[in-house]
Amino acid sequence: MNDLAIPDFGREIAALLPFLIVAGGGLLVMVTDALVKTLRKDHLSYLVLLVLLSVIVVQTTSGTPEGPVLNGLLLLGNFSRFFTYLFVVIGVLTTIFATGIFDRDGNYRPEFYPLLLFAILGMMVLAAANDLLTVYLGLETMSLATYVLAGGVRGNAPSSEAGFKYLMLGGFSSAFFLMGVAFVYGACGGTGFDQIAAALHSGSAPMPFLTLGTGLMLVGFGFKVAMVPFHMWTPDVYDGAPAYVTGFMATAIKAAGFAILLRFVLLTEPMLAFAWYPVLTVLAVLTMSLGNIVALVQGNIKRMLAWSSIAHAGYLLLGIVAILAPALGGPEMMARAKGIVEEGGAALLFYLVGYALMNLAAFGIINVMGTEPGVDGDQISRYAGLSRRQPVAAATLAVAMLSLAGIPPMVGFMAKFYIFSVVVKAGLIPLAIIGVINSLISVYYYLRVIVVMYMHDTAEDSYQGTEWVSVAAAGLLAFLIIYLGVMPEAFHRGAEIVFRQISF
Amino acid sequence: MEITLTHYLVLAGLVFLTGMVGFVVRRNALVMLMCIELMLCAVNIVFAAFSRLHGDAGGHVFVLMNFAVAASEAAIGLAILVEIYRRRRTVNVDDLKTLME
Amino acid sequence: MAMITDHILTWVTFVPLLGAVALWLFGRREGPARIFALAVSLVDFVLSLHLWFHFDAARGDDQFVERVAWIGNGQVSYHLGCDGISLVLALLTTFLGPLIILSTWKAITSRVREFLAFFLLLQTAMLGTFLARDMLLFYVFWEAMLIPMYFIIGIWGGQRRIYAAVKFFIFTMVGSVFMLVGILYLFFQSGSMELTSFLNLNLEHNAQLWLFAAFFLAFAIKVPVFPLHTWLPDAHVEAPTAGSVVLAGVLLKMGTYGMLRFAMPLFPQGVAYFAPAVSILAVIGIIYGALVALVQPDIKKLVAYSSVSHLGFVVLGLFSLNSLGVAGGVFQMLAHGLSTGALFLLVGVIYERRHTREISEFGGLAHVMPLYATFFMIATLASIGLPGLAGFVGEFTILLGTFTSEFLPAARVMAILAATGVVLGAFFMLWMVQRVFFGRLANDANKNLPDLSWREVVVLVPLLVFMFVLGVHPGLVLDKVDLSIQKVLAPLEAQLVPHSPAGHAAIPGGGEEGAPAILLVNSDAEDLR
Amino acid sequence: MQSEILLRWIVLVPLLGAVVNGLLNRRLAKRVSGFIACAAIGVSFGLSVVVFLRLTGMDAEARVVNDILGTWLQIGGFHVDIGFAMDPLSAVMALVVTGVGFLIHIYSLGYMAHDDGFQRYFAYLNLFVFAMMTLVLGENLVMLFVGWEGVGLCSYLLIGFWFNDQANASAGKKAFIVNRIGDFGFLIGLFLIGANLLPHLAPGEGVFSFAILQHHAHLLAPAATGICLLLFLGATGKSAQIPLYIWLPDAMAGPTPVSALIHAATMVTAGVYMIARLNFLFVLSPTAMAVVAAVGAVTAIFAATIALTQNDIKKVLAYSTVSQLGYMMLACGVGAFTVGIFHLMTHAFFKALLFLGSGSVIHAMSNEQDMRVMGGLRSKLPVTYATFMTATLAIAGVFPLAGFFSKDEILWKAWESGNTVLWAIGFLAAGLTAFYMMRLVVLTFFGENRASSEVRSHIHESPATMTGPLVILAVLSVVGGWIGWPHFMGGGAWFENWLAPVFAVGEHGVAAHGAVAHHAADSTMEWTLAVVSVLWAVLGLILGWFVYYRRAAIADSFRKAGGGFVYRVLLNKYYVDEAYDAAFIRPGYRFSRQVLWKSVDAGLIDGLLVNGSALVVYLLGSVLRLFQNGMIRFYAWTFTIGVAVFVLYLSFSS
Amino acid sequence: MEGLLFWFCGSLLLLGGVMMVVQRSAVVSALWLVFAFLSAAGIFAVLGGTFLAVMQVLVYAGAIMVLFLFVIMMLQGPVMDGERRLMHPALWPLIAAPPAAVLIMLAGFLRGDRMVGFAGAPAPGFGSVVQVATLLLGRYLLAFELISIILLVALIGALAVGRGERKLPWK
Repeated sequence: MNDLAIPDFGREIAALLPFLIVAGGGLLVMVTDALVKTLRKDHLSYLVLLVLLSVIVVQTTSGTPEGPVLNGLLLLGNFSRFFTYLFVVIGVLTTIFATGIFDRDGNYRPEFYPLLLFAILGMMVLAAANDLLTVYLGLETMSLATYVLAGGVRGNAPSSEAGFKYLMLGGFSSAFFLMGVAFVYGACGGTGFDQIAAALHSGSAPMPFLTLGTGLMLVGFGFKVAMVPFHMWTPDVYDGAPAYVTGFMATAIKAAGFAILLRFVLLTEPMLAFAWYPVLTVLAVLTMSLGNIVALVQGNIKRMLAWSSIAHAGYLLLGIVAILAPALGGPEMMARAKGIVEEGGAALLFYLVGYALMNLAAFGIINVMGTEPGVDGDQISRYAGLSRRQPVAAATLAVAMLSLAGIPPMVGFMAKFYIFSVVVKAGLIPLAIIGVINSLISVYYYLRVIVVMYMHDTAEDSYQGTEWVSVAAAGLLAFLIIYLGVMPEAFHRGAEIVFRQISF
Repeated sequence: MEITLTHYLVLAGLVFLTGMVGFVVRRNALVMLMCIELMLCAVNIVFAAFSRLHGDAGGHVFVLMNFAVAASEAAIGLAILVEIYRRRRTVNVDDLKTLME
Repeated sequence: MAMITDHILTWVTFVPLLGAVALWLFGRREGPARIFALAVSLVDFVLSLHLWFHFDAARGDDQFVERVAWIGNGQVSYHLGCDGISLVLALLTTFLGPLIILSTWKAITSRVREFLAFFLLLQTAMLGTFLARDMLLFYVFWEAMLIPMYFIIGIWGGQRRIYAAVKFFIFTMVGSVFMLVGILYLFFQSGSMELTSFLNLNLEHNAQLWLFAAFFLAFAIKVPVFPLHTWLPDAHVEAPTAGSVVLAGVLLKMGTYGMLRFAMPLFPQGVAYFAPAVSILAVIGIIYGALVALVQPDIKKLVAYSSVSHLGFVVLGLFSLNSLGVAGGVFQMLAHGLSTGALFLLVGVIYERRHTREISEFGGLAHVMPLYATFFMIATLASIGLPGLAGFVGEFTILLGTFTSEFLPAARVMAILAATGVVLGAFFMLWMVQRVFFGRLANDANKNLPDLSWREVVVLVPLLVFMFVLGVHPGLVLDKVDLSIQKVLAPLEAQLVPHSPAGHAAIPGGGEEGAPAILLVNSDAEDLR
Repeated sequence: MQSEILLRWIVLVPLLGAVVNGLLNRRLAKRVSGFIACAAIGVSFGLSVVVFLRLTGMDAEARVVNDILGTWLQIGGFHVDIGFAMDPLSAVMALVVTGVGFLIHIYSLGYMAHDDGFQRYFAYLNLFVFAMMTLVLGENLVMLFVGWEGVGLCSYLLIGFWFNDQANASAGKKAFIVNRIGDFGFLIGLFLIGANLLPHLAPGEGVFSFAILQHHAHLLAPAATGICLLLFLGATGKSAQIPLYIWLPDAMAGPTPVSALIHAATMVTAGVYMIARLNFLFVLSPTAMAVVAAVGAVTAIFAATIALTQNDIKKVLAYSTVSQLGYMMLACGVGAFTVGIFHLMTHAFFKALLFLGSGSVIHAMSNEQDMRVMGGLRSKLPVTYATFMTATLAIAGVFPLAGFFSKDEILWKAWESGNTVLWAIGFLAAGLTAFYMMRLVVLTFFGENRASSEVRSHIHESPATMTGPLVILAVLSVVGGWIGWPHFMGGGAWFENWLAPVFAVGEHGVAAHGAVAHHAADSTMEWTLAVVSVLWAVLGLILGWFVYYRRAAIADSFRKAGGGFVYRVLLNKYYVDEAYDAAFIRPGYRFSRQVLWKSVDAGLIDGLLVNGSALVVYLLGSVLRLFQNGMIRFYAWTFTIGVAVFVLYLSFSS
Repeated sequence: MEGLLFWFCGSLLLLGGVMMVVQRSAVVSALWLVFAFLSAAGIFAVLGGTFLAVMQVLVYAGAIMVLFLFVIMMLQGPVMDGERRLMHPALWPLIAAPPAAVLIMLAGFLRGDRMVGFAGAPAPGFGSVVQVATLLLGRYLLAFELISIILLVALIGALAVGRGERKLPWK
């Protein structure tokens, strides 16, 4: 039974330490909640923060081995570490935001903490996945936890409805995704990325299976990152879910989705670029245009940000299209291909981080400003005169909005700059133009939030309360948004290094 | 006539489409959940068929995982459904549209 | 001291930003905050004077250069430089700064600290725009400028301030996003964001046309060139006085500056292709702006439309493509900044007192506010280009430059049509002055209006003084910019083929008899060296 | 001190006066203010005399004094100096301007004594002299233009001096704008010169410098017609010629001394001066010369006919001025620049005198200007009457008053040019001039006083500050013409000789170009014409006296002639103002408002393109959001559609 | 033999699926689904996945469907009101379009020349418990662990959602 023997057990454990910490942390939190009745429950959040911070510490200090582990189910390295950092940071902020609201509103959800940790675990697995099975399981871990996070606010009808919609459509899309996996498995004879790559390179895989399979997988990913036409759950779910969860979904899930999409595209690019390229081009254009145009007419800030997140998915897809483009070009293009792929990947990673920062900042404030469950508390009009009542919160939200709109010197601009410069470099100037026209449309609705906060007088039903820790955290994000907007270089170079590992 | 892989795939495809159509046409949330189960079942058949093709039991592992995931999904789905039913006294998904434009 | 003088451009650019940040320390104390902001802007002005006195006009290239790698291994860098053109515009900016802050002493009473912070931010962005020598850096400043201005209009503006603010923002964005694509394309072609590396590119004809169009659109909206001007009246009318002043005084110049610095030298063939169309638009703008200004019932809107007209002159001058016209254009930017800035300040003065700007509300103001009337008169005269005041020099050289342009087809027709703007300009301005200041003091509400306060006089006098100084001694500015303009025009000269204007046969390179003016200019530049 | 340095002070001292008066304004006592202003002009006049005397001491050919203050504009090779130059022509102008200006300053002391804006008035007046001297002494065309615009500004300010009345302010604005239309032509003319000359000049040569222009005049020959016509358009604005004369009558809204100084003696002659100054250019274009002459002649007769019917004493004088300026233009147009300038000078004397006299009358009549309520002032205002009568005789051209010499010579030159029509028009206008001037005198000074008793009781002769200048000007009106005593009458024609160097090229040029076919220049003809014109003038005077003093019924029948149509047309100045209004101003305003602003700006650009495109996007969003109907099944359906399209595409593409 | 079983189980599976979709009553639907699952178990068996077949019967048809039935019983009677109405006939083609599109594609596979046959009988022991378990606890150990987390998530989730509202205990 040699198969059972796991080679070099110590190495693998060390490699998996961050995963183990998160998983164990989840269990620990769960058990603590169940057993220690005397503990003030908001102390659970400290435990979660401790877990997440220890992940960072462990990952930073221990020279974790790189390369495939656990029989190639996971591929550890800079790429997975990068995303682990990202997810952990998002987790920390989500914890802070959620705890503040639990504390203030008294609507306590002990299950939130372990589920959050498990969702993060799923994402980490997803980002590190090197086998379709791990992709699937990571995806499902993340999704199932998120269904509950979004839909589990008791006594809150929108939350339940959002959770249910998300679950139903998520299940529906995972069926498609799985069908895709099955066909890829069938085409390549295995689910490991190495096997798939080998099959693709050898050309032995039957094309119809392969295209159908990868196509359906793309549908699955498209669902997760809210790509048109698989986006329709997004506004409803973002709207119904509590803001701290929405923030988490908008940032972490999108990042995880793009992490795996990026890997998947790079994996299949040599053979399938010809098929992906036109499809993704059209979808990217549709995604950002639809997202922006419909966001324009929203009166609810969460829905608005939901549509805006769809639009941003479109920009990100542009980056992927740019990565694909060289594979189709002539020899002249191929000569540049390597550079474009690397820059495109780095641009995507940078964008994801920037996007996470600004969306978290926005949702952090929205979370604080939200009212009692059940009340339609997220109308933009309720932010009237916020700048006078809560200048820090208003400034933070304003910075986030400007950044989302892509105005320098915010990180949103630099992110777009990197993406669009790769798009232009790949010779896709029409796409770049469509992209900038879209960001132009988006300016209008982002500005409207600022208009309401800064230029309208306080309305009767404007929210009055606050939660300082969350606001401070969001404020810190705002600072980071500007800092990374001005000094993006170090980070971007880091992203390049990270990406180089997975660009084959 | 020899039963080929294609037969299995077509069967799975038809089952999958049945589930898909069912998901779209049925208003009962419970039945919709069942439709998802049916679609997953179709996927499982594909896995099993390819497993057979490659003589590799990896597909079977996948199917087993599917069982667990489907069960988990059903469990959570049903729990939320119960919660919804408690408030609204309905499991008709067409009534679940407080969240819309 | 050396630390400051070695990095003088950085200091000049970022001192206002530091000031804006420091304003947070003042809490709710508005008085000290005002004084502090004023001090900051004065310090910035003093720092910029260093530029003025140490600028070597005999060189005409970028000076006080600072360059630090910023992004992508130095593909993009923090690169500031200052040639004559930037110098005068930067100085205009820093010069107007303290005056504007002083002008808000009574006008801005709510959210004072925020206002001052936004204004100082705006200063930084504007200065950065004029001094940046790296395209991305330029773009960052160019866009960043929108934010404070947006807030200034939107928060402290008039009735329809939000509409105006959003319109301003989106209009400007419309152009600049296309410019961004253009910049990215150039970046891709040259592998660097340096302006100089862009200049060395050998772009093909079609690319030049498209890129010129993209760049020009961005700048034309800012200028604004007809028919992209409709944001301007709204923005001006709704903005608080300080906003209007800075808008007219500096922001609009960013557009013409951009044309001169980027759109023209980078794409000579684009210029050659589009110059006739652009000059036609400029001429339309001149006449159109004047005619529409004529019928405005609101003083501020009238002045705003007059800006459309005046900036039309600037654009026409730039696209005359000879040193006369371009120098005139640069000069007119300054002159317009002074005169229209002063006019907006003056309109603000009366608005503060009466809370209306309808011309029909006034009449006979000269009886109760003689000093105000005098100042207004002088600003008006400067605006309509009376000789001896700054406006004339600009208009005269622009029109002469256009008329003698070898590159514009039908240049003379353009110049003649544009010159009608001079007549119309006098018409609408003087008519407005007549209706506001002359006649009997009919409206009782105006009976007890106080004349200018010492503070308002202090704000206005420097502007008026410089109108005279520049009108009598334009060399003060022109000497600084002359060589820089030659340098900017150099890439154009290399590629443009002179048209042959009627009545004078210009043979390119054909010796003394038909030497194009631009060649003449060349030889002259050598002589000066 | 060197003449060069003196030259700049001629210009700058009035500026100083203006600045002091302007800045200190009411803080100055009226006496001090008036003294400063008069002193400034006095100094300027004195210095002009000094430089003039030095000029006389020079060789005829070298009579130029230059004073270059510095560079005004230096762009590339383009170069313009700030500088002044005095040659015989500008010396004459300088003396006339400062001299008459000084007298009018003195007069104003009395006239404006009770006005609130006394200091402001003198500031403007000094500023005017500064601008006028810049115009006259400017070393180049740009300096001339600076002065040109400057005097326009001062004219604007002074016409609207009593801005309490909107009508005055309107008149000022009208003057400025009509002048601007002329300036438009002037500017384009300048540009045309620049365009033709710039390529041929060495860098740093002042392209607009008169010396350079004269030196390079041949280069401009091909474009001379265009240049001259454009410059002449400027001249028609400033010198109130058809079609831009309309502002001058309205300009009478200003204080009367202003009318005398600016709108009669000095500023309005700037156009004539400019043409004379650029004689070397104008002679290059026979067409332009012909136009100048024709416009001048037509203006002369046209304005004279209007003057026949006007009731406002100043309006009559204003149209008379227009008419006289037409004479000057006529002179220039036939190439007799010297004579044009000569008439300019004599006209300055007697027209200033007429205006000041009318000012004295108005002053006496408590600011009444309508002649229909005057009459019989001869006895009450003896000095005014005497001087006014002198001026009337002078303007009518009665020997040996100043007007005779200049006007007669113009007519002679017109005759000599071979264009009899021009001569005939001029001759006719001369008769009309005598007639309407007599009408003016009769209505004002003869017959019964028709004013209200209230006004009548206040009638008194003006103070010495006012009558003094009147007397001096009266003397000048008599003797002023003697310096140009023509050869055929045995005179030395000193004036002609003095200006000869300036016009050497020009008048030679006319001959050389054969623009004018000379009549035989024999003195018999000259004598004949002189006698005829004197008789003609006297006839006009007598007729005027007869009709309006003795047989008022004739005047009535004049009015009724042709159903009163002719009279109405004349009284309403041929409805020119109304025509301009209907043809340009109103349609222009309506077009700007309804079409440009409301339709193009607000409607098309803002409404349709800007808000329209925003609206389209917004509507699109509103429609697209409807798909977001909240129904899971619908979402799933779109999902399946997406998948189906996707799958089909993939299966076909692979 | 294989052919016979395939056609038999396959048709039952399809029948079960279709009946589940067309039955109005959720209970009946659930029973038809159980029927379909049992048929699917047969298919697995035909394909050599004996272990899978067993698991299909035990886990799916047994555990999951019981869960469904419980919930159905808990929530409502046999037929839901909303389901009494048929969908508007105009919508049928719209609904049918996507599956039809996919079917067109499937038709391509039915073409004889595209038929892919199995290369003989499966190896001995294929699909046996031992083989699957070896993989599960060896090569796919991580998946095995992850699935436990997933189940844990489901557990927590179901509990959390099902539990009533709770205020902060210390407030």
